This record gives sequence, structure tokens and C-alpha cells, in this order.
Amino acid sequence: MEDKLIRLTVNGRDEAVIIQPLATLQDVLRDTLELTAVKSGCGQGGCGSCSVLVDGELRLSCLTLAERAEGAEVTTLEGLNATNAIVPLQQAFVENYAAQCGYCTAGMVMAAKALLDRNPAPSRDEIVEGLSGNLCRCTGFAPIVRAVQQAAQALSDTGEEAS
Amino acid sequence: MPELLRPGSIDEAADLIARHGAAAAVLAGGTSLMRETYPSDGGYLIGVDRLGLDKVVSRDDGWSIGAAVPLSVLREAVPIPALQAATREIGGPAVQNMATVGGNLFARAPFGDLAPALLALGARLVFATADGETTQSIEDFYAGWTDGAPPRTGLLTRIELDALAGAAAYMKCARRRYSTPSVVTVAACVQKDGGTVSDARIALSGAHAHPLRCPAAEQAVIGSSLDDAAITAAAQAAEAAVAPQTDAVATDWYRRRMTGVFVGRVLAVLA
Amino acid sequence: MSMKELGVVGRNVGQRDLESHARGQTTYYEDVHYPRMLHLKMHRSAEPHANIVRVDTSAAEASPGVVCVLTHEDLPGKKVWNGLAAVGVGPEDEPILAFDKVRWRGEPIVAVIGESAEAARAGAAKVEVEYDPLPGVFDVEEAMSGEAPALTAHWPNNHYIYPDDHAAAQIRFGDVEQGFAEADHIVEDKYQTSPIEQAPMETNGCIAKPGGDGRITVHTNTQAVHFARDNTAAILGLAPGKLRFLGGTVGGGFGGKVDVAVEPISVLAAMRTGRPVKFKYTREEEMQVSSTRSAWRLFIKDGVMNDGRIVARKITSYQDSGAYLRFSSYGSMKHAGHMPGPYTIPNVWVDARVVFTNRPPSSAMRGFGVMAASFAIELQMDKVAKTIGMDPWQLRLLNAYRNGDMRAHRKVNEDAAMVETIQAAARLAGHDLPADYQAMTSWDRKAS
Amino acid sequence: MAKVRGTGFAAVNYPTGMHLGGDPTQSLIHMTPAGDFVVTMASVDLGQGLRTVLAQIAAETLGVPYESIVVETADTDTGPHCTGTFASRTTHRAGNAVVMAAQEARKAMLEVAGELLEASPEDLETDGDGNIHIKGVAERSVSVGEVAGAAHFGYGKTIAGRGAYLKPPSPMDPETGECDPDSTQAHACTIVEVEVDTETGMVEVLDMKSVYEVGQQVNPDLVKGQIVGGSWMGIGHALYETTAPGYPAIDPAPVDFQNYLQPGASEMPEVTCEVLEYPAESGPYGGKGVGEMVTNGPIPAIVNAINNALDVRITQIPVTPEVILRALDEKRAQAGG
Repeated sequence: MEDKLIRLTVNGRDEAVIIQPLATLQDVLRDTLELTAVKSGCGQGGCGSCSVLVDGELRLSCLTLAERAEGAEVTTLEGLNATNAIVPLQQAFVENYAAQCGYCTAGMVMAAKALLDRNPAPSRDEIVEGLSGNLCRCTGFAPIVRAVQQAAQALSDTGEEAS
Repeated sequence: MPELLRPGSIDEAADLIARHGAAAAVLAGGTSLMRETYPSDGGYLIGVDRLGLDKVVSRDDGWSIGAAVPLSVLREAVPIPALQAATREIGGPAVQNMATVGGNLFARAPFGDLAPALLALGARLVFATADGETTQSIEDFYAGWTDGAPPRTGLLTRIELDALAGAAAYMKCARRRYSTPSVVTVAACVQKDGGTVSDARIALSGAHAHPLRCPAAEQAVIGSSLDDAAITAAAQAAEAAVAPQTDAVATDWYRRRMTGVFVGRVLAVLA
Repeated sequence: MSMKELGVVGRNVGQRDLESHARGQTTYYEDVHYPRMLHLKMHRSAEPHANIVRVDTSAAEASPGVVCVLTHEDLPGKKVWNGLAAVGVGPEDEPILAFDKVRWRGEPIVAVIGESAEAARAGAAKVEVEYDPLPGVFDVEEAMSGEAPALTAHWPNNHYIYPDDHAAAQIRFGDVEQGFAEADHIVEDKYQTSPIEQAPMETNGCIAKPGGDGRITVHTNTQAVHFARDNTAAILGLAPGKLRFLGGTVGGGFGGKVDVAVEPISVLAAMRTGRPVKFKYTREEEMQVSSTRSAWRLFIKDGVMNDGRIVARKITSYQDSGAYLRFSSYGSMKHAGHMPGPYTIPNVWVDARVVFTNRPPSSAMRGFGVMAASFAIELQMDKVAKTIGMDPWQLRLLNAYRNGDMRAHRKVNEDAAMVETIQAAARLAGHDLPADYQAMTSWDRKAS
Repeated sequence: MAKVRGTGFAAVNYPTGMHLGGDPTQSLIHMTPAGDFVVTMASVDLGQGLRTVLAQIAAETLGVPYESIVVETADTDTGPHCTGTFASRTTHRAGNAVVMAAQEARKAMLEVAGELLEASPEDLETDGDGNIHIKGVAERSVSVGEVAGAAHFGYGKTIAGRGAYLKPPSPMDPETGECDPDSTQAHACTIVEVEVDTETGMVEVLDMKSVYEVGQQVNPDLVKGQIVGGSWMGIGHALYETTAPGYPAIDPAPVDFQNYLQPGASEMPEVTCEVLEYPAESGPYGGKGVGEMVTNGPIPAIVNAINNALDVRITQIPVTPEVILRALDEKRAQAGG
């Protein structure tokens, strides 16, 4: 088993990275590319803190083999701030106190983005289901659900995209 | 650490599986297997992402579902509500984008919430082996499990599913609404002739070392009008038929009891 | 001080870290990157109670990518410790790395340091430990029954010994037996809580980075940086000034990051290798190895008058400490000191015991010692109300402590507002209270 | 299928600070040449908002804008001692240390301002917006920035302060338990409505209302954040969470979030809360603390509500569906027998 070179696009930038056998996408994003918004809360697919978009779809980077992300377009939370302006979804998290320790936040925002990209006007139940793979130990979820509701409303008011 | 192999054809994959035997594990969506990857030493992971198994093909009378179709794709492609409900019961949205139809059929109890739906709907499983293709009913496949582990039949390539005949229902008993292991999962498909049940398929997961059909419960309702007495008899038959496990989510006692309750509830929906 | 005088205190000014969190720019301990960083994984006991016959690390040392293997023989300072030794709590009972015996499943035995987390894990899996299994004890009352094997020589009957040879943290206030004799009703019950994981989203971890100057910087998610530094130094026999602990931004604590569980061995590994060493608990370790909230068993006996006055309360509590002490003696003292809850009862007797079992050691969590007390007391209050046929709101208001009351630990009560809080809650619940109960205040007994 | 509803409540008190005291926290504050203040601590922010709250307290005492306060914390090389973030002690202990440090720094600041304004420091007051003026004479004013510049480059003075808050240790008498355990007590009362499915034993928490009394709130939004988060954790503790479902047996042993059950957003009811403020004598601006007590009311309130709904007597947590079904079975058996 040898190290391999893979190419992928991360947050709009083409990257070529050398990976060890069975390296995960999380290893590449966190350790190689130093995109540390991607968190590693369990490595078991149980917490959602490592959630990213792969070709526009929500994925768990801890359970995704890096080798199988070759050629993919990957978006991490950092990718939402290409122009450094805070996006409405993030702003809604701030205004609703949708984080305390912040460790789940990156995954939570990405899950919310994936939901709003697919369904710009979700019901409360759809938000709850859309975030059901992401855990938070601090907030009790209520502020997070409210933030996503507010973001959806803001988006429908302005006609913008989530991020 | 195992070695990852990514064959480019089904034949090649079937050969690798035959050659490496028990040392080989098929890696589909990775939502179960990736967790076990590092803690294991040696062996082979056979990736199935280059085999073109990620499509659903509609037939006149049903669907041919590639084994590597993600659950979220299955939900869009096959409009049978009982099956769609099952895809929503497995992990959260990210898992549903990653986990595959084929992979979920190999999940260890209490995971594997797709199986009861496909058992109730009478799916057939097509395997590629070193000696060619072989087709098995899904209940025969599960009948071959020993000690909660699947048989080594070859590479599951697709699931053949006929159009829904009769009415089907699906329920998962779980401690939380979303993204949580099953206490017990029940699906049933019932055909009626007039007011009388002419055929029934009742299937369970979570309640046993592996998913299974429950003939005793089916016999209790066939010929009935799905009246309360028949439903109660089916529920009791199901409770008697299962050998549940105790884990952190539920004891065997509770799983057995919920087997009866949820067989009853699913049948009540179809009554 | 009235609110009118205040400027920014009392105002909603947002929360400072939120935008950083929402942008993913907050730096947690493991978000610093060092080249040539090593990873540490622990080989842990597979047995809940056993003598260690033999430890063989040769296969681990030969495992690809393994750089260093540490056993108890490599510890330069203490072999056993307790986090509160510096403030006189003892004896030091918990091995840093197990040597002669293991007392819980998951106890650390050998640390393996590798070039990658995977190399360390694979190496740790190759450590061979031969055990001579011993009978285990898992139930607190069985542990103290006299029939159970003693876990350590420190505590012959498997319970902590408080000063003056007391088996429990005690409260003795008034005369409960006389109270029971005078009471119209006796109400008794047993209560049990479970071990609960703090489950912060970020597991325990640290990175120890040697500087060129003989000092080591430790990036850590401890809830107490000085405590962690000073204990690490004490364990390793280092001058504390050799260590710099950096933290302050933590992915959730809830009491789960006070054990100094990862820093000492990481610092030792960094000293041995001269390279940065990261030790991060896996989620599995966080669930089954890191301290849980203690499980508690309580027996409460109340003497109650027909009019609702509780005249005596006797409580016997068992805190399941698991195999070692950690902070349990503190927890039981806090538990005892909290009794009998927010009520004034003239006769109170409390025995709060710390019991050792072959379970993972327990420790602090949000409301240490108090959560179990509140749980049991508030269930007991409902039972008392039902027994005497009294409205449970009125029962609580009648007995609620007032300012100026003498509490069971003999401190005059101040800052009490339980009555007002219950009255406001009754209004919120739409529960009507009689005029005399509405008129009660927390100051209605205070001598002015 | 039968679903039955019940209500329950619980009243709790919670002590502020480590039991028996002896748990100091210190603070250092210094002014920068630009007129900002750096509050240096060793306290750890677990997400509860320590940096925000301490900045508010520092700004209040110094009489300067909140935005001009930087809180730098948890570096043992620079931060003075803090016992740690636990025991609901941060607002009280660290807050009081910050008040003391800020008082000393304010005194130094007003001395320099007095020299600039040719007035006695006792005659000066701050407006909270970055200005210092003579009491009653708003136009005789100097900005905090000007004071900083003058202190650094004109007079060569530091504008700084030290604070150390310690509740002296109070040992517990081994025989009677006599002690002075805490600095103050906060209070809460939680009311819960549940619905129980008597066939499955599953409990849904329909509604949770609480009243809290936490002394003067420093930041009401953050207090509410603790209450709502703790309400959720209380549901977890009452109904789901355990590392040992077969306690006291050590197996089965959950090792992941699939098997260590916590409620999700779907299990979280509407939580409403009301907060009373009875300032604590010893607290910074009367603050008590709210971090830990927030699970303690919900847990017994939920169990009381279940017992109320079913007319059973369950006295353990977590109240799993199996615990409920066995209690109902026992009740039926007793009624039948």
C-alpha cells in the first residue's frame, strides 16, 4: 500500500494532495489543507460535526475515503465565506445564539445549507429532519432550528441563495 | 489496516471476493464499514464505486435497483411509500446520501431498516459470483445468515423489485423520531380478495439476529378480514417467532413486546 | 444595587465568539498544526478486576511507525495520584498506568506513541497483557456488604473514609428519631440515578509541544488550566514552570474535562521523543473510559405532620465512585451539604457515602452531587404530598426555606427566593394558590 | 393504543461556587495606549460565554465601553490563577475578581484623568461611552483614549488593576456537617407536561415552563441559552441517557452516539422561561450563576409528570419505555391480584 496523489476541488480551489492509504476526506481537509472548521467529534458517523458538501450533497467526511473524493467538488464551512462577508445563514446562527461551544456549528451550518439548497422554504419538521444527523450538546437545538427558520425567511425575502 | 481494492468491473470484483473469501469486505457507502476499518488489521476492502451499480432502472413492472444506489436516490426513484418511509429511517440526511441499498441489507442488528420493506415487497437479490450471476429471494438470503452474519454469496449487484401488489405499510419503533437505531422495525404487504386477506408478507428487523419474514404471523391473517382477533393473533405469533438481542437501546424483553405492538399497528393501518 | 444604576451589566450584548463559531474560525486545541507530530494511543484493561501477570510490549515496539512505548516503569515521578492531593484529599489511589492490578475495564496500562494515529492504534493493539481475573463488584450496597472483595488496601470495606474515621459525609441537625416519633406520617422511598456521560462534542485531548528551551507547551481542552498544569507537573516530578498550558476555548465540558486524563502522559511522551505528541480520546474512550457522572442511590425517610410540615428527614446516599476516588469525596460532601434541599426541616440526618466498585471511575458533571439530591428530594416531595393529601405546591411553599432560617449545615440562610420562584411558577402553570400561600415570602420569618 | 397525559413540577435550589469555598480566581487588567483594556485571566470558556460576561462586568466597573474590553484567557504563562470552570463559579468568582481588578484600574485611570482635568479623582465620573468628566460639569471632559495616551507617553504610568476573589475555605465538621458551603443560592421551578403511550412506554415531553431566580443577570440572553440547553439535557437525563443501561452491570456499554441515546431536536418541546432577579449580597452586581442548575428542575419534574400521568411510582432515571411498561404491568398485576 502506497501513498497516492489525488486531485479535488475544495472551496473552489484545485488541490492536489498526497494521501496515505485509507485516509479519510476529513484527514485531507483538516490535516493536509488545514480547513479546521471541519471537526471530528466521533469518527463514527454519529455526530455530524465533520459534515461537508461533496458535489453539492451533504456527506460525513469522517466516513468518506479520500480516494473516493477524487475529482469531487468539496465545500467546507470556510467555503461559504469566499468574499469574507458573513452569509445570511451564518448571521442567523449568530442572531439566534445557535451555538455555545461552537464545536457542532460547522457541521450544523453545512447540514442547514444542504437543506435550504434543496428546500428553500422548509417547515419546522423538515428542518428538524434535515438536521437530524447533527448533534449539539449545549443549546437544546431550539435556537438552531430557529436560526434555520430565520435564514429561510431571510432568503425568501431577498431571493438570495443560502450562501 | 486492510488494503483498499477498487475493481473496475463486476467480474473483477466477483473474482476478488471469491479469491479473498473471509478476508474481504465489500465497501459500499462506508457508513458502517468505515468505522471498523482502522481497528482491523489486514484483509481487503473491495470498493464497489466503479462498477456502475448506482442506477435505478425502471421496468414496466417494477424496478431494477443497483446495489450501490444511495438511500436518498432510492427514495426519489421508487415511489412506494412504505419503501420511501424506510429510507428516511436510516441515519440523518448525510448518511442517507452515502449509505447504499445493498450495504444496508448487510447491516448487523439492530441496524438494517430497509430489509423489512424489501422483504414485505418481495424483492429478489442478484449476486455476481466467480461462476456467474445468481438470483435469490430476499427471504432466502436472510435465511442463510448465521450468528447474525451474512453468507458469502458473492457480490450483490442489484435488487429486483416488482410493482406493488396490494397495500404495504412500514413502521419503525425507535426511541427517537429520527436518526436512531431500531427497537424493532415492521413492514407488511397485504393483498385482499374482497374483504379477505389472500396473501400477506410480514417482515421484521431489529427483533432478531437478522431481518426475517414471519410466516406464523402471515398465516394468522391470511383468510381473515384483518379483524382485531386476526391482528392480535398475528402480533402474538410474531412475538413468539423472534429471538431479540439486548443492547444499549433496548432489552430482548422490550424488543419482543414491541414486536407484537408494532406488528399489530402496521396491520391495523392495512385493515 | 438596583438595575437602574447598571449600564452594560444586564444588557444583551450578544456573545463574543458566535460569529467566529458560525464562520468556523474558532481555534480549539487540536486546530494547531505542528510538523512531525506524533500520536498517542492507550492500551487499556480488558478486565474489570484482575491481577496483571505479565505485560509484553515487544510486538508493539516492533509495530511499524511506533516510536515509543511507555509503561509505569517509565514514569519519572508519581505512580499513583489523586487530583485533590494538593489540598489534602487522599490517599493517592489511582495509578497513572496500571502496574500490579487493574480495577476497571478500560484502565490505562501502556501508552504507545506512533508516527500516525493509526500506527499508534495498531501498536497499542499489539500490547499483550496476561491477567489473573478476580471477582468484581459492581453494586454499591454489595460492595459495602462485607462479602465483597476489597478493591484496595486503602478502604477495607470499599468506602471512602472521611476525617475522624467517618464512613460518610455527615449532617447531624436536631434529632431525627425524635422527629419521626412525633410525626403523623412516615414517608420512605429509594431513588436511583444512572451513570451519565458528559458527552461534550469535543472529546478530551491535548497536544504537548516541546520548545527548544526545555519547556513544553500543552494545548489542552481542560476546564482548569492551572489545575491541569500543576497536577501534570506533580505527577511527572517537574517544576511547574517547565510547563505552559494553553486553552480556554473548549468544545463543551459539562464537568467531563477536569480529570487531567491526557496531559501527563502526553508531556512525558513529548519529553521522551522531543516531538509534539497528540493524545485525543476516541468517542469510544469518551463514552466508556472518561469519568461519568456518578450514579447515586438514595434512601429518604421523612416524618410529616398532618398539616404538611416536614419535621424530620433522614437520608442515606451511596455515590458510586467506580474504581478510584477522583473527586467523589468532594461530590458527596457537596451532596450532604445540599440536604435537605430548599426546605427548612428541624431534624436532619444525612450519611453520604462514597463507594468503590469495579466500574469506570466517576467524577463531576453539571450539578455534581446536587442533581441526584434534587431528583430524589423532588420525587419525595410529591410522595409526601400524596400521602397526606396535600397540594404539592402548597407543601413546597409551606416547607420552603426562608431568609434567616438555620440550615441543616448550621449556616443562617441568606439570598433565599425559593418562595417567590415557586409562586411565579404556579402563576405560569395557572395553578391557583390560596391567599395565605400567595402572601408567603422568603422574608416572612426573618427577624428584622 | 392509549396515550395519557400528566403534569409535574419540581423546585430546586443551587449553590454558587465550589463546596466549602477555598476556590480562588484572580484577574489582571491593563489599559493599552489606545485606551482599550485587556482583562487577563486563566478561566476557561466552555461555550457558556465567559468572555462576554467578564467583558460586561469589566466595562461596567471601569465605566468604559463594552467594545473596548478584550478578554485574554487561559494561558498559564500570562493568566493569573483560576481554580477552573465548574461549580457554577465563573460569574461569581471570576466576575468578582474582575470587579476588583477593574476598580483598581479605574482608580489609576481617574488619577491620570484628574491630572489632565486639574481635578480631584473623587470628583470625576465616567459616562460609559469613553469619556471622563467632572461630576455635574459635562464639558470639562477628557476621553479615555486621551487619558491612555497621557498615561503612557506623558506621565509614564501604568493604568492597571489586580483582583483576587477567594471565599475562604470552610471545612465541614466531620460529626455534624457544620460548614459554610456556598456563597449564595439560586432557585428554579420547572413545570412539565408529558404524554405517555401506555403500549410502548414512550414519553413525549409536550411542554416545559420554568421560573429561574439567578440574582442579577449579567446577560439575559446567555442565561436563557443555559436554561433552554439545560432543559434539553434534563430531558436526556430523565428519559434517555446512561453509559450503563444494565446498571449496575457494565454491559451493554454504549460506545457511540447511536447507542448512547440523547434527545434530538424532534424530542425538544417548546421551552418557556421567566427569570426573577433577587441580587445576591456577595455576587458581582448581585449575580449568582446559572450554569449547572438547569438540568436539576426538569429531571424530577418530568418523572413527577410521568408518575402523575400513570398513577405509578417510578423512582429511577432514565425512565426508559421498559421501566414504564414494567411499572404498568406491576400496577395491573396488583389491581388484578
